[in-house]
Amino acid sequence: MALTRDQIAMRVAQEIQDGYYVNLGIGIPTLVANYIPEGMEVMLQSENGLLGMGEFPTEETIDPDLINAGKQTVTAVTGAAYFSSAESFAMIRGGHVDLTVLGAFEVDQEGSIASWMIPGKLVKGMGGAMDLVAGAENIIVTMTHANKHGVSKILKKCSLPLTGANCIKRVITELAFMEIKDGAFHLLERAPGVTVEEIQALTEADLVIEGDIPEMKV
Amino acid sequence: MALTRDQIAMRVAQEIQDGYYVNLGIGIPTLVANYIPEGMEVMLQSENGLLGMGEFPTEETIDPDLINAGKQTVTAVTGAAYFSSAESFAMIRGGHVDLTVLGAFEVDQEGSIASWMIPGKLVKGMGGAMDLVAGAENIIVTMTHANKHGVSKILKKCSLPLTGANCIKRVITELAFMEIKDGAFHLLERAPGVTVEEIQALTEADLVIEGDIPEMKV
Amino acid sequence: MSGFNKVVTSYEEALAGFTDNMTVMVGGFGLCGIPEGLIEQVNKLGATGLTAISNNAGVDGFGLGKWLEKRQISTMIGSYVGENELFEKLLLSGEMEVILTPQGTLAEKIRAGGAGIPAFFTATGYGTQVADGKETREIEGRNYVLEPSLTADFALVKAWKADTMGNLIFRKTAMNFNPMMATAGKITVVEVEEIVEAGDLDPNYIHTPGIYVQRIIKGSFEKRIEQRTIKPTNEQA
Amino acid sequence: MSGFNKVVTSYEEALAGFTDNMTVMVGGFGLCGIPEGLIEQVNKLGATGLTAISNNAGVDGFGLGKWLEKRQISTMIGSYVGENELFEKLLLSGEMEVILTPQGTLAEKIRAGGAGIPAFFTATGYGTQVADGKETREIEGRNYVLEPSLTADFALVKAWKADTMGNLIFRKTAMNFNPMMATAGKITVVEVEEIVEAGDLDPNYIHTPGIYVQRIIKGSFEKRIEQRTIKPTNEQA
Repeated sequence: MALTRDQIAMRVAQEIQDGYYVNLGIGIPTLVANYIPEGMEVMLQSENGLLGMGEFPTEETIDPDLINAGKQTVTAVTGAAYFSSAESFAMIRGGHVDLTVLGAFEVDQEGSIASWMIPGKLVKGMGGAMDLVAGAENIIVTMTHANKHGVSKILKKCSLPLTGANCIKRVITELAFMEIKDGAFHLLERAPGVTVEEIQALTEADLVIEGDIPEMKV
Repeated sequence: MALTRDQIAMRVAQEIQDGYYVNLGIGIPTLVANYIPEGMEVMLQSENGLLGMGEFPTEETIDPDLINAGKQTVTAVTGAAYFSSAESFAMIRGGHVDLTVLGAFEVDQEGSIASWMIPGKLVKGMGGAMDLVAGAENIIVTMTHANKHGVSKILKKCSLPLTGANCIKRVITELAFMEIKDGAFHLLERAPGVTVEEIQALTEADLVIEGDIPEMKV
Repeated sequence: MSGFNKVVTSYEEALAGFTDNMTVMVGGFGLCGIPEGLIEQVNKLGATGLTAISNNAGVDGFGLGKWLEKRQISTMIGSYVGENELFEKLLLSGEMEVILTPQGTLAEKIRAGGAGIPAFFTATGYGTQVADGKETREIEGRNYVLEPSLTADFALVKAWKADTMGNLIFRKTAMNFNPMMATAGKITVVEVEEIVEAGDLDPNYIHTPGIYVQRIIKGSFEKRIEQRTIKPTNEQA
Repeated sequence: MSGFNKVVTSYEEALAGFTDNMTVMVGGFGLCGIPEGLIEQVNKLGATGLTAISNNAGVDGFGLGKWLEKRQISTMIGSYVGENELFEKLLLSGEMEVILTPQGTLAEKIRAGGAGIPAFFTATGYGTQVADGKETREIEGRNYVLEPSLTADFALVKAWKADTMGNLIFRKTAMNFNPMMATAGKITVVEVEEIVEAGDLDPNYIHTPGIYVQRIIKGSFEKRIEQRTIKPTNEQA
C-alpha cells in the first residue's frame, strides 16, 4: 500500500544520523522532525537565520522576532544560534548542512529537480530552494510518484523550469525509495505491499531494478 | 624650510573632518592622531579588526588580545567595535573608510604607488596596504620628496613594484602638498620658506604650477 | 548632527534626499524585522519609479504591500514575493518588473555590494532560468554562474538597538537581511526599538559597526505575525 | 563523542588524521589569537610538506616560527611574513614557496572558501604583481582581479569560549582571521580558553555557529606580546 505523508517522513527520518545538521523544507519534509529516532540529536537549520529550531511556541512564549523559513512562529533549542541571511546561506552554499529534505514537482534521471514554478500559474519565487539544492551534498526529495491523473513525475527529463540541475541523488515517494546514478533511477526499496510492476508503471524515467527489491520498514 | 615629520602630520590633520572614519598607516601617518583639531571627533580604524582605536594602554590595562595593525598593544575608545578581518576589509574595500593616510617609497603622476617591496631586499609582504589603496576614495600619501641622495621619489612612472595603480590623488611631502590629476602633479601648497623652484628641482614628474602657490599653515 | 551622533528625530529627516527612481533596499524576511516606520514614510512621500530590493514584498496593506498599492515600485528584486494578490496583478499587467533571485544569492549580492566585491561565482541557479544571459564557468569540475553585486541609494534597515554612533545589534531572526543591507546603502537609515548611549553596547558583540550607518531613528513597531503557529497545550488538547 | 558534543581532551585526538602534505589554516594576526597548543602539536607530530595559510608566520621560536625551524612548511600563503629571520633564509634558499596575498583578499578568499563561493573579483592588487597570471576584467569602468577561494584540510582556530556544541565567541582583536578559517576547514579544530555548557552562550551573540566546528579542546595560552607599547604615566614622565 502507498505510504501516507507521515510514513514518507518516517522513512526519511531513518536516513538521519546522530549529530546531523538538517534543513527541512515545507510540507512532508517538515514532518520528518516528528520521527527523529529516540536518543538521536539533530539540529534543524532554518535559512532565515536560525540553527537549532525548536517546536512551536505557546501563547506565552510567542515572539514575532522568532520565525522559521515558512514564516511560522517557532522557538529555539538549547545551543541555538541566530545569524544573518548571508551567514545562513554561507552554511548552505558551503556544504556545511549534513542533510536537506525538500519537496518537488518533478525529478529526472539526470538528477535535475523542478520545484518552484509552474508556468501560467502565479510565480511566487524560488526563496532558498535553489541555494539548498546547489549547496547540499546530501539531499532527499520527498514527492508523490505521479499526479492525480496517473502521470509520472519521475521523469527522463523535467518539463518544468528547473530549481537545480544534476544535484539530486535520492528520492522517496509514496511508492518507492530510489537512487539516481549513471543517468537512471535505481529502485532501492518499495512501499510495503507495492509491487515492482506498480512502481515501474508509474515511472516514466529509466528505472533500474536489480535483484530482489526489499520492502521499506516504516 | 622643510617640514618635520610632525609638521607633515599636522598638515594632513587639517584635511580631516568632524565625524571621519580614518585608517592611519605606520610611520608619519600614525602621528596624525596627535594633531586632530580640538572638538573634532574621529574614529580610527585598525584593519586587524577594530573601529575606535584609542591610545596606548597602561601597565595595568595592557591586554594581549587588543592590538593594532602594527601589532602594538592599544586600547579602544567609547563606542568602539571589534570584528573579523573579513568584516574589516569589507569596510575598507567597500569604500566605507573616509580617509586613508599611508606612506610610500614612490608615487607617480598616474596616481600609482609603490610602498611594499624593494627588490633585492627582504620582502616582508604587503599586509593590508594593497586593499587600503584599492578601497579608499580619499587617500593621502605622506613621504619624503626625494631620497637622501637627492633623487626624486615623485616620478613620471614608479620604478618599484606597485602597491596600487591609478589610485592616489593627494601627496604631502616635507616640501609640498600636491594633487594628482590629468596625468600630472599639481602643486597646491609649499612648505613655509620653500620656493617653487626648490620643489621643481626635486620633482622628476610633470609638475603643474598655476598662479601663486600659497605656503602651508602648520 | 555633529561628530558621530547619527540620531534624527523625524521621519522627514530620516529620509531627506529620497527621490523618485531611486534604488532602495528594505530589510526583513516576510514581515519579521522590517523597518515599519521608514516604509510608511516612503509611502507618504509618494516617490515612484523605485527599484526595491527586498527578500519579500510584504502583504496586502502592510510592509511593501503599501508601496504596491500606490504603484511606487517599477522594479522588484526579491526571492519570494508571494502572499500578495496585488503583486500578481502588477506582475501580470506588466506594471512592475520582477527580478527573482535565489535567496542566498540575493544575500550574497548585497553583502558583496557593501564589501566592494563587484561580482562572484556561485553554483546556485546553474542550469536554471536564473542563469539565463549570465556568464557561466566550470571551476574544478563544477559549474557556476557569475553574479554581480547590488548596492542602493538608500538602505532601510531595522535593528533592535543602536547606540548614538550607529553601532547596531539585531534580535533573533529579525536580523535576516538587515546587516548586509546596512553595508550596501549609500545612505543607510536604521529604525530601531531603542537608542542607547555610545559605550552601552558591548564592543565585542556589535553586529553592525557604526561606520556603515548614516542615520538612526527610534520607531515604534506593530510586528505583525504572518503565520501565527502555537503548540497545542494540554488544556487546549 | 555523541550527538553534538565536540569536546576532545587530548591534542592527539584534536589533530587525529593530520598528515604530511596537508593544507592547514592557522588563525591569528601576528601572535594575537593564535591556537598555541594546536601549533605546538603539529610541531610535535612533525608533519612536513604542509601548505600553511596564515596571515603571518609567527616569530623565531614561537607560533609558526616553530614549523619553520622544523622545515614543516613547503608553501606559505600569507600577507605579512616579516619579523622572522629564519623565514628569510628559507625563502631565499628556495626551501619554502611563499605566496604573498593582500590581507583583505586573503580574508575574503577564506570566507569565500567556507561559503561555497569558488572565486570573486576584487580591485585589490590590480596592476600589481599580485595580478600576474590572473584574469582581470573591467566592470563599470573599474579594473578587477579574479581571485579563487581557499579551503583547507584542517583549520586550526583560537576562540575565547566555546560551548560543547561548538558555538564560538572570540575576544577583542584576537578574533581576526579565526571566524573565516573556522568555516573553511574540512576539519575545524578550535582551541579555547574556556568550554561552557550548551545554552551558556547567548544565541544572539554567537560569532561562529557550531555547524562549522568539528573538535574543541581547552588550551592554556602564553599570549606573547610582539610590540609591548605603554602610555607614559605621570609617574614615569
